[in-house]
Parts: sequence; structure tokens; C-alpha cells
Amino acid sequence: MDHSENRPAYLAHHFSNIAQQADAAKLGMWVFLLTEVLLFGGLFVAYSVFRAWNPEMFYNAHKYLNVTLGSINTVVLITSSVTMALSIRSMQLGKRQQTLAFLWSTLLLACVFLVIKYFEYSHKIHLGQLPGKYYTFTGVQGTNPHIFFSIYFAMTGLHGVHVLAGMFVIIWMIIKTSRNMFSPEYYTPLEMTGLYWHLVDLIWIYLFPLFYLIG
Amino acid sequence: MSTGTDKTGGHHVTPLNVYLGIGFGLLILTAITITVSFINLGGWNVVVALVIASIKGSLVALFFMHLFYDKKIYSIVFSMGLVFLSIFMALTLFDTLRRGDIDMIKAEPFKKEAAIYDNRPGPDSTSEHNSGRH
Amino acid sequence: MDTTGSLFLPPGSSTIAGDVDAVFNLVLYVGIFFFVLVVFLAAFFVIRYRRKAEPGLTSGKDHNLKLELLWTIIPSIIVVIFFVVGFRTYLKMSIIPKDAVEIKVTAQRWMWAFDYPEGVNSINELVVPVRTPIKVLLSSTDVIHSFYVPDFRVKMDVLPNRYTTAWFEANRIGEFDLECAEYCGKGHSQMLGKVKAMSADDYAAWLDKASAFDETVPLEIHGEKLFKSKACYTCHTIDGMGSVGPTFKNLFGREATLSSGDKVAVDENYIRESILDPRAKVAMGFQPVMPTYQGRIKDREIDALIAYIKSLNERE
Amino acid sequence: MTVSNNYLQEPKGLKSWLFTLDHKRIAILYLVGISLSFILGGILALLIRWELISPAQNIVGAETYNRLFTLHGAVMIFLFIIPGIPAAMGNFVLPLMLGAKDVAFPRLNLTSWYIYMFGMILALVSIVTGSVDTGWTFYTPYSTQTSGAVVAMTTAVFILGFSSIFTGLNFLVTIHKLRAPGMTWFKMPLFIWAIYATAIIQILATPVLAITLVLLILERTLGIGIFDPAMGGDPVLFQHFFWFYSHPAVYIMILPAMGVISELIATFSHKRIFGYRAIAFSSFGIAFISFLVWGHHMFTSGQSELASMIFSFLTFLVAIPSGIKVFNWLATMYKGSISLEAPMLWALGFLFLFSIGGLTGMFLSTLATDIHLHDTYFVVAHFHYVMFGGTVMAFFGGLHYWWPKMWGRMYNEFWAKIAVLLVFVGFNATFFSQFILGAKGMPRRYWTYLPQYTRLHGFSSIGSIIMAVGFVIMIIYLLHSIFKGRKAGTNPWGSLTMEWETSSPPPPQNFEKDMVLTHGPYDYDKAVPNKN
Repeated sequence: MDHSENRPAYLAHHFSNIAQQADAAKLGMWVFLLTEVLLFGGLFVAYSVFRAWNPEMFYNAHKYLNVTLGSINTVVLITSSVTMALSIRSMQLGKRQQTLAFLWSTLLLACVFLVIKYFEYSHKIHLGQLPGKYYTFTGVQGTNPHIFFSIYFAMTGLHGVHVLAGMFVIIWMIIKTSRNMFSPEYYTPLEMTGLYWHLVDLIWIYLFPLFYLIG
Repeated sequence: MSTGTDKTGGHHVTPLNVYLGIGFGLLILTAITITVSFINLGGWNVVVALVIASIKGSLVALFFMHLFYDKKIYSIVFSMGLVFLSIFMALTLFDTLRRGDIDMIKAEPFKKEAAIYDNRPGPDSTSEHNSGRH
Repeated sequence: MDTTGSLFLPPGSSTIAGDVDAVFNLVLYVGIFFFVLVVFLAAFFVIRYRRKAEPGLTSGKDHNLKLELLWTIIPSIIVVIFFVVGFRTYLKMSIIPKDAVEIKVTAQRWMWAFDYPEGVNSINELVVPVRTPIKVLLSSTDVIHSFYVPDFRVKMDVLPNRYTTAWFEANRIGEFDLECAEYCGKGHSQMLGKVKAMSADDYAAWLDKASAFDETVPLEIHGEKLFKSKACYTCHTIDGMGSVGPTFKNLFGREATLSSGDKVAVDENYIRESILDPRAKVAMGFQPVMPTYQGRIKDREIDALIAYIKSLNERE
Repeated sequence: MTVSNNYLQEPKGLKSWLFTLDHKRIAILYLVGISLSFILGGILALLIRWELISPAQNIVGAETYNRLFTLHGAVMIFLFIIPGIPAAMGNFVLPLMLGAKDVAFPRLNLTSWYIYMFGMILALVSIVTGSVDTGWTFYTPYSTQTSGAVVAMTTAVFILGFSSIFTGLNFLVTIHKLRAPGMTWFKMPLFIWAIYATAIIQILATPVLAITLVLLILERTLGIGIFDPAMGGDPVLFQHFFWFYSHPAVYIMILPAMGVISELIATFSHKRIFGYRAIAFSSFGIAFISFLVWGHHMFTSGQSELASMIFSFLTFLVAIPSGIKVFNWLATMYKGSISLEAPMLWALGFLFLFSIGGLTGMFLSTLATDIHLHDTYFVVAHFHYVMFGGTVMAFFGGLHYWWPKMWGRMYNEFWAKIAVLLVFVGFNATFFSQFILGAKGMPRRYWTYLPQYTRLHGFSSIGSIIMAVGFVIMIIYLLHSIFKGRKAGTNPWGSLTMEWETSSPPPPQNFEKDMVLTHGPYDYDKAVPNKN
């Protein structure tokens, strides 16, 4: 093998240069995000089918979601997206401490999101607005309101799982950054984490009006 | 082939003001969508909500996710998801919304309320239990 | 068009069968043409251009616009024709004639129940007048089934909590197989029935007879008939073998253990209850899968069944 | 020109195999899992045919029979056919054909295999812990009501889906980023194009299967009521969800097979492939249309007549690119130099059987005839002609073709010909009779049947035994060849694609030098391959 002597450690043997490796990773990441879109897509289809069947019930049921908490969570996630983007920008400029600070703030905002989500969930569980056969609430007018809550919990739950997974990845990135494993020349994992985090934000941007803001 | 860097280089650094500006724009749009939801526009509410969400989504994808600066291939990959999702949704709705075309009786379930509401006082609990009989 | 019955298809016995079979045969003959074409060409090339020596350079011809257009456009035209003829016949099959007689069909594991407009009902035997359009209004009480009469070329899934419909018009007198075509569990392959197409007079006579109870035959003989006609046999045996439900042999007078652990004597009242409310007292070791016969069986018929079950006890 | 080090020998030890990142070794690992699945699925099939040899209870009761056909379907589809050609054969030849050193993400590749094995073990566990009797389609509400290990089985399929997604993702990126210098898009072998189209389907469709199964599991455990009619849900919606994945999945199975056939026909006809771009683009045409046609599984399900009409029309469109491929293969053979070695016999078998499978699909896309034929043995015969007559024939054709590259040894040509002949004859006996059975009105998934179907069922069962004999012979001579076979040269078939330019078996790094494309994959009019 005629590998040139100055191959950096992070360049795998089967790539010929860093750009090729970074491009491959980015393409792979986008393809992965594509699968995520379709994973949520199935739930969006279920949502459309049942909303088209029972528009009244969806309208009545959505009143039991807390718009204030939902709005706060939207702001929190958007802000976390900004901090995530800034953390990568700082690494591009070689400012490692700034990167760490922005990553920590992203992580903190993700925590805030989940804590608010926890209060929303526990309030609903307390009222019996549970998915499917555990639904015991009687306040919602219309046909089969439990399906609204089934879809609500399925979609926000899947989204919440993604937030949680994202937090673990961010922690991992914090560790890698503080161990000085990234540089302005190589920060691919950080970039991939950013893409993932923005997708989680993007999905919430749709979930928020579809559940909280049924006009 | 396919080993060269694209014209903007792999290290495009987005100006700080772009990030802050987009973030601010997203918050404004959030405020607008919340406000509009309290105005009754009939069927247009959902349209407005989705249009605003799509503008927000595009901003995130184009700037935070760098699609605006990056190679076109990534935009193509991502939009494939939307194309196929639309196909999935449209063809499914062609079934679920058009079941009564030939025979209206086929369009509706004969017992609208789920089994869990059978023994529960509710606004609509009078429906016939023994559903097989007619 | 009378093109029913072939190597593939069974003889058609409904007004729609001729149309369906004509479409089938059209697709079949076009298909055979293309299949023969492909196989002939492949065989011919293999023989004609068989490798005889180590090959050198071969022809580099890799396109021929005319040929490629030909094998794109001709199949396109053919499939559009197939689609159109298929869809036209499908519409005929889907749009129910206004004067159709409506029969309610209820599918449940694993039997078919038919309710006629005259208030009569039957099980696993759909009796219809010949040359009269019949609309079947289908629903299921448990899982998805499918109403399939091959000789009529009619099939429709039977869904729980929703009605589906199908229609047919038998064009000859006879008995035709009715099968469940959507997998529904253990008894799926025994969820069979018959469609009996009768002349209008015979149909009227059958309706009369079905609504009356024949007191001239002994009760247990009558019970034996009911054992078949009410489809008890799909889940209960009379020879002591196990099945979905308990065997009827030596059943009467025995003490049965229930799934709750209680014991109960198998007497007239227990049998009656088990027919009308089968899930109330389920025997140990069996699933609560029996459908209720409430509204589908008359008191006198229950008497007959009890008499029949009694007759199955071996004498010491 | 034997090279001292090859990927099979170096490094040594079990651990070096289990933690290998070499795509060739991972391919072999896949091949082992896939072969075992095929044998298991085949044994289940033989049991099914044995039970059906007469209407009486021959070996098993109805409940066991229902489990047998469910497992046969699930094992064959999720463990054998879907990963079959892409993961086993694709993993081996894709980087070699591209002149690359490995796939883009070797660690992800190994992870895919572990996920596959985990899914396989979970599927086997579900057999032990109560088994599943829903059919591989898991239709609600049956699947939410029946007892048995439905959750374990659906979880297994969910997991296997991820293996499939990661494989597709890996290949797609590899094709984009790791082609050898000089290999432009239209100089790639057609197998690569086919794998590329397959990867797109894997990536786009499989996530929907994942969410469908999640919802099914939630339906079973929490009763969320989206698919269950008793809970206000819609079982037909489940069918939409299921077939949105499972119809494109059919093309995950057949597209790579078509790619293999393009390679075989070009190599053994020793001729430039006819209509290269037409074949490449028709793969994409098929991949795209495959997402538009799922509703043809539901013509009798109670979906709207409008939807049935749309789906029927769209389904017919698949016929056009499929036909284009077949005619292009025939045109490739014209004026070629055709050699009838075993891989080519499999390819010719494919042409014969796939034509029947494809043309009988026309009956099923035509609305009027599908009403009669839906859920009968006609459908069973049709998809076996496509899946077995198509994919499995191509799988074994490809396996024989690349066997010398994988192991560096040749198998016995005489027995190979006997085996392909037996499989071909046995297959037709088994499944052609089922076309007639189905058209006559024999529904599928029947444990027993009406007496008028007995003769054809008996015929079908005998055919399955002939087929089994063919496969047993194949297993014996293939295993024998690994240890005792004649040493194979670098390029035994005289092919021009790049994988035949490295030694057999290849060295761990694939090629002795960095590869540069010097001639197109099918330049039989310009370059003479050195056959050895």
C-alpha cells in the first residue's frame, strides 16, 4: 500500500484524502436523516388520516394541550439549534473553549425541553388522557378522542426519544472536544451531531402547530 | 473523481450574524403562528400553520444545516424524503377519504365509538353494543 | 360472451363470470405470446451463437433506437388496454344493481351466518334464487375474513366494525363452494360454505320450510341435521377426538371443569346457556372463541340439539 | 499467479473473523447466516408441502401448520431474500467492482451484520417462546388478538430492518464516493446500478416498516387503537402502512437479482451489454414506481374504488421497465459467443421463470381478474415465480459466478449442471400447478382443502422433493469445492469487470495496487480479457 506518510490518524485506510472521507460521512448522515424523516412520516400519515376523519374531535382534544408550555418548548429548541450551530462555528474558527460552552448550553436547553415535556406528560397521565385503552378522561367531545392522545404520545414520545439520544451524543461530543480530538481541519462528528440536532428541531417545528395550534 | 472539494470548500464559515438573524426570525415566526392560531380562519388555519412551519423548516435546513452552502446532492437527498412522504400520504388519503364513492354504507364504521367507551358515561354512549347484528 | 371455464378457470356460474373470464383470457393469450417470444429468442440465440472457440472481439452494437422504441411503446399500449378492460369490468362488479335482494352476511371464526330479508337465517349455506341479483352486506365480528365464491368470480374482504358489499347473480341452478379467502386463524381452511342457487319456486319453498320446524322427524335426527347446518361440527367432534371445542361424545351428564376451576354438571341448562352465551362458562382447556347463537337458533332447535347430544352417549 | 496472502488466510483466528472490518469477510459471515436461513426456510417449505400432499392431517395440525407458513414466509423474506444478494454478494463484489479498498463505513458494515444476527436469534427465540401464526403480513386485528410471540417476532423484524437500512446507506455512499479513478457513472457495472437503486428503496421504505411495527407493538401492548377496529382504528390503514414498505421490499429482492443477471448474460455471451443506459435507468424507474403501487395488494380489502383504480393503473407501469430489461438481455445474447456454464444456466432459468412471474403479474394488476385471483394459490405461484424463479435463481447464478473469486476454488461443473436442472424442473412442477389451483379457486393459507384440488396439490408436493434433491446436491459439491476444488485463476470466466483483475481469493486490501479504470465493464468489442 502506498499510503503517503503524512496521513493523519483520523483518516481511515480506504479513503484517499480527508475531503473524500468528510464528504462520505456527510452524505451518509443526510441519508440517515432521510430515514428519520420517513420514520416520522408514517406517524404524520396516521395523523392526517385520523384528523381528516374526525376534525371536530381533533379540535376539541387539542384544547387540552398547554399552548404556553408548547410555545416555551419551541423557543427552547430553536435556541438550542442556534447554540448548536454556533458551537460548530467556534470549532471552525479554532475556539475550543467557546465550542464547549455552546455545547453545554445546547445540552442544558435539551434538558429544559425534556423537563417541560415531563410536566406536560404527567399532567395528562394524571387526568387520564392516556393513549388507547388506558384513556379514562371524559371531557373531550367527539368520536374516539383516545386516538388523538395515542397519536400525540406516539409522535411527541418518538421525538422525545430522539432528543434524549441527541443529548447522549452531545455529551460524547463534549468529551471529545475537551480531549482535544477536534480541530478546524477535522470536526466531522461535531458537524454530524449538529445536523441531527437540527433535524430534531425541524420535526418539532411541525409537531408544534399540528398538535398545539389546531385553529 | 469525487474526491475534490466543492467550490466553497468543506469549511464554509457562516457569519455570526446569519445564525443570530435566522434564530431571531424563527422566534418571530413562532410568535406569528401562535397568534394566527387564535384567529378563526376555518380550513385556512391548518394551511397557514403548515406554510409558516415550512418556512421555519426551510430556514433551519438551509442555514443551520448548511444546505444553502453545500453541494446540491444533500438537498436532493433530503427532499426525496418529502416527495415520498407526500406520495405515501396522498395515495393513502385517496383510500380513506373516498370509501363511500359507490356505496355510502361502506364509508363509516358501524360502531363509531371504541370498545373502551362501552361502559362509560359520555356524550355518545348510547351506541348499540352487539355490533354484529343489524 | 360465454367464455367461462378453461384449463385454468372453473366453469363460471354468475352473470359477471363471462366478462371476467374474457379479460382473463385476453391477458392469458397476450402473455403466452410474449412468453413464447422470449423463450424462443433465448433458445434460438443460445443455439445459433453457441461458443465454439475462445472468443475474440464481438460486436459492439449496443443500441438500436427503432427496436428500443418498439419494445417500449408496444407494451405500454398493451398495458393501457389491459387496465381499461380490467377497470370497466371491475366497475360492473362493484356497482350493485338497484333491484338486488340484500342478504346480510356475518362472518365469525369460523362460520358464515346469513340473514335473509324475510327474517329467516341460515348458517354456512347461502340459499339464493337464480337469475336474481343478490347484494351481500358483509361484516365480521372478530378478525378480517373474505367472502369468496370462485364460480361466481366474486371476492370481498369482510371487516370488523365496518360494512363491505359485493353482489352476484347466479345464472344457473346448482351448488357452489363458498370459501374464506383471508387468513383468520386455526379454522380458516374449514370456514367453508355452500351457495345454493335455486329456482324462484324452490327458493320460496325453502324460505317457508326454513321458518317452520318439522315435527314429523324424531328430535335427535333433527338435532343431527342442525349439528351440520349450524356448523357445530367445525369445532366439536362426535367421536371423542379433541378439537377447538369439547367433543359431544359422552358429554351429557358428565361433570365438566370450567376454566375458572369450578365444576358444573353438563345438563340441559348448561348446554342451552353454552349455545346462547358461550363465553359465560368455558370448559377448562378451551379458548373462549365460540360465537353466540342468540337470535340464530330457535328454542325447539336447541331441544333438538340437546336430544342429539344425549344420543351420543355410549350405552353401558 | 498465486499470491501468498489472501483475505481468507490472513489474519487467522475466530476473533479475527468476528471483529473483521474487511467487507469480504463480512460478506462471508452474511453468507453463512443467509445460507442457514435458506436451509431453515426450505425445510419449513418441505413440511408445508408434505402436509398438503392430501387434504387429511398428514404430519401437523392446523395450528402448527399456520405457524409453519408464517415462519417460512418471515424467514425467507426477512432473513434470506432481502439481505441475500445485497448483503452477502453485494458486500463481496461491490467494492471490488468499484476498485475500492472497502465500503465507505466498514464499522457500520460489521454492525449491520451483528444487527442481522441479533434479529435472526430473536426470530428463532420467538419460535421457541410460543411461535407466531399471523402470516408474515401481521394483519390486524388478527395479530393484536392471537396468542403467541408476536411482539418478539415483530421486534426481530424491526431490528432486521435496521440492518437493511445500514447496508443500503453504506452501499449508497460507497458508490458515490469510492469509485476508482476513471470509473464515471456510466462506466459502472450494471450490478452496481441495481444495488444503487436497491439502496434507495431500502433507505426510503424500511423506516416506514419500522414505524408500522412500532405501532403494531403499541397496539398489542397498550391498545392505542390506530389499527384495531374495536378501538375505533382502521385495519385497512395497517395494510397501507405494511404494504408501503412491503411492496417496495419486493423490489429490494428483485432489483439486485436483475443486476446479477445483467453481469451473467454479458459475461457468458461475451458481448457488450445492449442498452446499458436503458437497463440502468429502468432500475431507477422500477425503484420509483415501486412506491406507487402498494394498493394492488388491497383490491378486495375494502379500500376505495378510486384508490384501486389508481393503484391498478400505476401497477401496470412496472411492466414497461421490466420488459425493457428482458428485451435488452435478449438483444445482448444476439450475435454473442454464448457459453453454457453453470452460472449462465441459472441466468437462462431466470429468464424463463421471471418471464412467467412477470407476465402472470398482469392478471393481478388487472382489477377484474385480481378480484377472483387475490389471496389464492395463483398469487402464491406468481410471487414464487418472481421471488424464487427470479431472485433465488439469480442468487445462485451469482453465487456460482463469484464462487471462484470468494474461495479461490472451482466447483464441479457436472454436478452444478445436474443441480440447476433439478431445481428448474422441480420448481416448475411445484409452482406451475399452483397457478391452476389458484385460478380454480384454491385460497392460500389453507391447512386442508376441498377434494377437487387434491391431484394438483399432490403434483406440487412431488415437485418440491425434486427441488430439494437439487439443493442437497448443490450444498454437497459447493462445500466439497471449498476444500478440494480445483484452484481457480484470476479470471476463470473471461470477464471485463474489475473484480476479476485481482487474484482469487483477493488480498485483504483487495488489490495489489491502486486501481484505475482502463476499459469499460462490457468492452468486449475493444478488449480481450485474459482468461485464466
